[in-house]
Amino acid sequence: MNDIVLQLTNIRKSYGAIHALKGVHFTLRRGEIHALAGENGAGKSTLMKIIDGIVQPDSGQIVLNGDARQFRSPLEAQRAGIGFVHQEIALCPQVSVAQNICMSRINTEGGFLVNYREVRQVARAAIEQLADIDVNTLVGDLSISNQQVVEIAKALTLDCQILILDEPTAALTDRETEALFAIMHRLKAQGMSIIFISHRMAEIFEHCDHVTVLRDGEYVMDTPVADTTPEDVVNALVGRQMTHLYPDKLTGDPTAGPVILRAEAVADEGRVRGVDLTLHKGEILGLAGLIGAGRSELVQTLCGLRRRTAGRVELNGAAIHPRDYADAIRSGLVYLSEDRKGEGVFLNMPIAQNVSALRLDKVTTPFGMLDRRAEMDQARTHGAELRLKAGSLRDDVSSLSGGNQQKVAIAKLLTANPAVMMLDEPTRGVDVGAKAEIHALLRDFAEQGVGIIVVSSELPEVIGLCDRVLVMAEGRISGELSGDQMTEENIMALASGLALTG
Amino acid sequence: MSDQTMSNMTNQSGAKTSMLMRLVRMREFALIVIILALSVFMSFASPYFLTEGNLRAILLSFSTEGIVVVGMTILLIVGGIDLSVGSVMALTMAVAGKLFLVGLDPWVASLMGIGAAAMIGVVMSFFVTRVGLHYFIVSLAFLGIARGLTLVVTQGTPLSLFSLPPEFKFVGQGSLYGIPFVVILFFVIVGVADFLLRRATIFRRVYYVGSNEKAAEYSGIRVKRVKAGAIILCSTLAGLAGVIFMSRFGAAPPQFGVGMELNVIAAAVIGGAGLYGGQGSVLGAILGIALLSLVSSSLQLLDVPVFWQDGIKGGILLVAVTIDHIVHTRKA
Amino acid sequence: MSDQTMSNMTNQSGAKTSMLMRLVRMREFALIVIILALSVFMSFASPYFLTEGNLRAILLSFSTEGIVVVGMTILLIVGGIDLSVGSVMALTMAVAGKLFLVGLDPWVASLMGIGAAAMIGVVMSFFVTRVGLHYFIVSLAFLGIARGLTLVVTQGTPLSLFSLPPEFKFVGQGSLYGIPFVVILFFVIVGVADFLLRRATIFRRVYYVGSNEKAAEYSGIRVKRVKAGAIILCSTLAGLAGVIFMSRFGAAPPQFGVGMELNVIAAAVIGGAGLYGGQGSVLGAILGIALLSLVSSSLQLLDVPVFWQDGIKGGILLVAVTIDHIVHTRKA
Amino acid sequence: AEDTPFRCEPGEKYVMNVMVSGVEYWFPVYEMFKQAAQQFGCETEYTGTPAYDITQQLASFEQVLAKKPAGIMVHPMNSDPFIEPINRAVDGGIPVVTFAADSPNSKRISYITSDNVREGTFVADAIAEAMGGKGEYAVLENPGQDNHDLRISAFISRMEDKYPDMKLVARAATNQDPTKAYNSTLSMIQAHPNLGAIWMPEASSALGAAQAVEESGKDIKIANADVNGKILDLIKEGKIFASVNPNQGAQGYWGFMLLWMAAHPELIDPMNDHAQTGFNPMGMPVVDNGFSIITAEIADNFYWDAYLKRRGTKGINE
Ligand SMILES: Nc1ncnc2c1ncn2[C@@H]1O[C@H](COP(=O)(O)OP(=O)(O)OP(=O)(O)O)[C@@H](O)[C@H]1O
Ligand SMILES: Nc1ncnc2c1ncn2[C@@H]1O[C@H](COP(=O)(O)OP(=O)(O)OP(=O)(O)O)[C@@H](O)[C@H]1O
Ligand SMILES: [Mg+2]
Ligand SMILES: [Mg+2]
Repeated sequence: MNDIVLQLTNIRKSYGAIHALKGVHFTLRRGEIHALAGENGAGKSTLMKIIDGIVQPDSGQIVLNGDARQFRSPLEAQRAGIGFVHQEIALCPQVSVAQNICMSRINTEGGFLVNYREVRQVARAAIEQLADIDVNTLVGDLSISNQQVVEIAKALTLDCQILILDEPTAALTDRETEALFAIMHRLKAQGMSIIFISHRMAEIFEHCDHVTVLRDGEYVMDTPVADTTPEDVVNALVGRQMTHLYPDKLTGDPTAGPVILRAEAVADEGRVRGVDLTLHKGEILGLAGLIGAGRSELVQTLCGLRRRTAGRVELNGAAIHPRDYADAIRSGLVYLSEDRKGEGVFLNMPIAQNVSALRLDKVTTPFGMLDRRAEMDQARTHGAELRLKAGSLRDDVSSLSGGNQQKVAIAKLLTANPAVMMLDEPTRGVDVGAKAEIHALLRDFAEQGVGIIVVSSELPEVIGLCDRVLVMAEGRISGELSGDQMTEENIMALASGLALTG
Repeated sequence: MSDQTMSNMTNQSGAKTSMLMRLVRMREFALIVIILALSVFMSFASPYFLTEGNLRAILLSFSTEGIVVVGMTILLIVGGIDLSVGSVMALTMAVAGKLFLVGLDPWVASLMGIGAAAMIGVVMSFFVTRVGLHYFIVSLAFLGIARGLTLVVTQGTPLSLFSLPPEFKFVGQGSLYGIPFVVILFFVIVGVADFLLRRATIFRRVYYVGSNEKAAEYSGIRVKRVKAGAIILCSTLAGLAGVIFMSRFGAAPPQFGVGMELNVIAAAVIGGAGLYGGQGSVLGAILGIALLSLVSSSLQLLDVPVFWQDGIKGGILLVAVTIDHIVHTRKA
Repeated sequence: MSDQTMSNMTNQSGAKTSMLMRLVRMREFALIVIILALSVFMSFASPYFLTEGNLRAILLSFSTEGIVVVGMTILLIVGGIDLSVGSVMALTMAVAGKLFLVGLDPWVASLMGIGAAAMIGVVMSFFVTRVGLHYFIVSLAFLGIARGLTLVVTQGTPLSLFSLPPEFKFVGQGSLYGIPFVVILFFVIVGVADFLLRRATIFRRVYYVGSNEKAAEYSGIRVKRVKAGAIILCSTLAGLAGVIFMSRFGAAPPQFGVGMELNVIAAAVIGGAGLYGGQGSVLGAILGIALLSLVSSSLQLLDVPVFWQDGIKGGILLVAVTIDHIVHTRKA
Repeated sequence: AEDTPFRCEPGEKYVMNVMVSGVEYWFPVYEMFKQAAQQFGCETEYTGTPAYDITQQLASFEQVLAKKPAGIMVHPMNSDPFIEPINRAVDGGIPVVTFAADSPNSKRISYITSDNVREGTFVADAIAEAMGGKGEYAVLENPGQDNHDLRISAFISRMEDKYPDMKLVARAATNQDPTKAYNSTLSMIQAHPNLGAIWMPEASSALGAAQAVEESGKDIKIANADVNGKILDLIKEGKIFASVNPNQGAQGYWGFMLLWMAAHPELIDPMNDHAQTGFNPMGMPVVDNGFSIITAEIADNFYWDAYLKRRGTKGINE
């Protein structure tokens, strides 16, 4: 079988007590897009890191183009023609987009002096296939979404035979996602083999040829996509019957309930330009839009994380002017950042301490001392609610898989019993099962009368979860949709600023 | 990164592990062993090491500086650093000394001296949290400014305060049950600080801010306040140390504490404080300064030729941190 | 974070902006303006400021130290720091001086001195990249070790080398066309270093590693090598500076360079180098050291009472960095 | 007497240059330097760097040169680094006199100091006699500063030569840091229970050492060089056995004289080769300004602030 590019057999890897991989097989053929599916913590990223030489397996065999290989560093992997788009963005914030994209290029084939003109050209060529980002800006100034775009463009500049994409679409909106798939198909046509990790069945079944499923570090199955169904894959990776992915919606008019949160002509230093919105008791309100629409900025402004320059905000009828986020939390507004690693979790602190960070007062004794037992219990409860996969709640968050880190960030919100929850990309990188859990949880909260606003770039989620969706474009609300008006077409139309057709 | 993975072990008591296991898993365990080992060696090497007098001498040699180490550690945990502690200490002595000489009650004078130190902290915190300059450069500027003010106040000559009343001198020179009062005071401060840092909610915020400022902000923690608090606390403790030195030496020398900052920071770092914030413990830092003093006094005790002392001290420091590091990356 | 936003503007040459605009957008612009302003003020305030003698004095006062600043800047960019430069400099002088006194050719002796400095760098880089200790603590240990070795070599008294041959003394004392050779050498080194740091591939890696070690590693950069390189380069340049000082002073004083590290680091930081790596430029750092020297010499020139000098110097430093900071956060 | 040659031209200025310019030792020197100058109708200026840093002192020296003064009296932190600048000054027609520390290989016209060797020797005798020529002693050093090293070595060699039963049992480099001195002394006392005396070549270490000794309750004779308010108090309290203090006033006054004379070589026409070989005929290689041993009885005369009040001048600020 000489069309097999890469063959991994019986790969094992454990971190102390945690067995990340328990004898996994993986086969990649020339010119295919091979999906890798699995719950959070199943071992997908670890497996990829092993291929790329970042992590060394405890045992197992790697065969590349017929001969056994063992990469000791990413450099070796790179030399062997392996490109890797990491799940956790790994870019140099103080360095320009262009120089980030050309990092390996400058490192390996760069001459004595760097040719910046060429660097910029290459970078521009790579990134304009995906989005329109100035290659001279510093990566540190980009939003997560755009950083993800840069991360992908970076891999496109390498001429590799194997391209690994670890949840590239998690942080993207449909527009970039489509662009990405177009590129993937082109590369595939050129004979490149692509490993594509995603928690979105739709993407897998539309674009992939093969799918390999892992569960808890164990190999479950590897079949041509044609021979299977989303349901089977989901059941395979969750290891049980998944009934329905989204909870039932509100029956009747979502705006029937009393208004919890009302915003009028809210604006910030320029990214949010006069937004009106009302959030009703019982409903889940969606915020859709393209990258840069200013959705994050809007909700951040509402809860005092960004300075509100104009407009008025009412919570349960009373006007509020949170001085800062701490203030907002006190009055019942909480926010989940879209930037998990940067703003969501304390990577080098224990899970339990991460969970308690938002409401330390809840684990504080009358004498201002911490009640560590309470802290642990709290973390245990919410961890369970979210099916958090972790060794010990005392481990640092850095030891968790991407999705599980996201769960920790969400657990943090659950500790505050808020009046309004604003979640920015709440299920970014979260697996199907957990996603369903989170959705169900949100629905429960909504029913208990907590106001829920969900910013999401994943349209199926918006449509499946929300009762009503506001679409943003250039910092303004470009339209509102509810009921069966909520279709991807309508949302995209409004997002790109067009009027609704028909 | 390995020290990251292991960090905050210190905050993880309540573990369902035996007392001993807990001790072993402590971030500070290796240091404790090193210090014990060195002590055992010394007690064989020199008949005088285990004498009450010598232990007293060693304790005295780091107790006062140790108070500054406490402040520095907390500041390092929050992600800051303060190079001005030596100068601030000298300034406190100068101010308190001067006020005493012009007739103020020594206690009041001392309070005002410490107040001056705190003020320096306030100004520094303004430049760090409001203007947005880095701790390093701000405190470096104040290393100069505070020293300058000290020179102005003292007019370049050590203020002689031999007329300090005995009850005030007691602070720096007296003993209770044979234990120098300074040492007692020091251990009280350390005990309280260590306990609070592990247990108190306000100090937990220090770790959050140090570990990830943005995440702290997105958890509703008033980051600027926490930082400012740490800066001011550090300066204030430096001031307190200054008052104690003043009471011990009965003088306020203008050049006092020059270059002290490195020793203090070193102690904290040896004790496990990172320079990127989020890690460190008072206990560790104190073990750090204890180790440093133990080494220098041992070299003195063994009459190591004076020209060799610096080098050997540096070498031992290096060996100690290496062992410490290896031990707890193994555990990770 | 704002200084991050603006950093590496310097690396964005070829931008489609006019020469002038580019100058204005440079990270170092504010600093240049501050220095010019101060100079203009001084030339009115003192008739001696613009004299050839005074400018010569100012240039001389930072040229040699400036060479160390170059190394420190590169090390700071990669995310490191080196507290041992002062001691390493003194050690180089002691070794070279001693070897000369025992009869070696001064040039050979100097090379061996610099070799010794480089060796220190190699050992330090081992502890940083292999053992995994932090630069701060490692270099702190070597601050002691190098100083100790210096004391041993010199036996605590300055080596007197006035018998150095004139052609060797020329390096530190001679002039070409009335310009001290040291100054010329300095500007050559700075020019080359600044150019390479902006353009050369190897030095790009320095920025990558400093900005995000993981990202650099994932892109196949040999992180450890880059770090080790920076450490060794810094020590070596300190050694070079030591040789120049030796030639200028015709002596090797054992306590030479004590406390110099702070001044050197301050210069780099004023010049825009961060303490977390990824930012900084040689040009900026040199402007930083120039500013520091300009200030202290101006205070001398204006006969500012000595007691006030430290304080005022600190104050000006603070004002300068504040202006600099505000200016380029505005631009961001 | 208008026709006396011993007058300055208007604007004729003499400069004193030091390192760590903020410390008390220099002030009485400058006071009499100034006094002499005023008697000649000359101007003076006190310059130097606040730092304990040779490069910075050289910078300030260079700047003094830039001002082209009539003469410079300098305390060179290290001897050889000053050879080139001093020579440049002298060749440029600016006479240089060194004080309290010398640069022997330079073209400085004269060197005025208290004899550091005699200081060390004198104290050695005093201590040895007080201890009956028998016992243990230690030294606290500041390696690298020439005049300090001299005081130490002189003290030790005197002991070795004249008092075979006086044993040097410990040395520590305290580098003028009171805390280091305090800590080292504490340890020394532990390691050497019979320690009888400690000698240090400067004042800062003395206050640390004295405090440590007092706390140890032992009878250890502390001797040091240079005094300040605190040291004087310690002497009066009997916590310091002896302090040698250079006669700063004479140092300043004669320093100026030497400098002024060197600036006016035309006043003398000796029978020698100066005209031919072009050295300064006024030059006096070394002048000893002597020193005093400060005891409790006379201590009161050495308080700077009192002295300054008595003088009614602005001290170094004029
Ligand atoms: N450095 C580490 N230390 C300890 N445990 C680790 C480490 N890295 C990963 N793990 C564990 O290995 C398991 C697999 O992690 P991995 O990141 O491969 O999961 P994943 O399939 O990528 O999940 P996700 O879909 O959330 O990205 C997880 O249980 C994780 O906790
Ligand atoms: N800190 C920042 N500085 C400068 N520009 C920023 C910053 N954060 C985001 N942007 C830019 O502003 C635009 C909006 O950011 P962001 O992507 O958060 O908007 P959004 O509508 O929330 O989209 P998403 O939530 O999908 O990321 C993006 O194009 C991003 O490049
Ligand atoms: Mg993953
Ligand atoms: Mg967003």
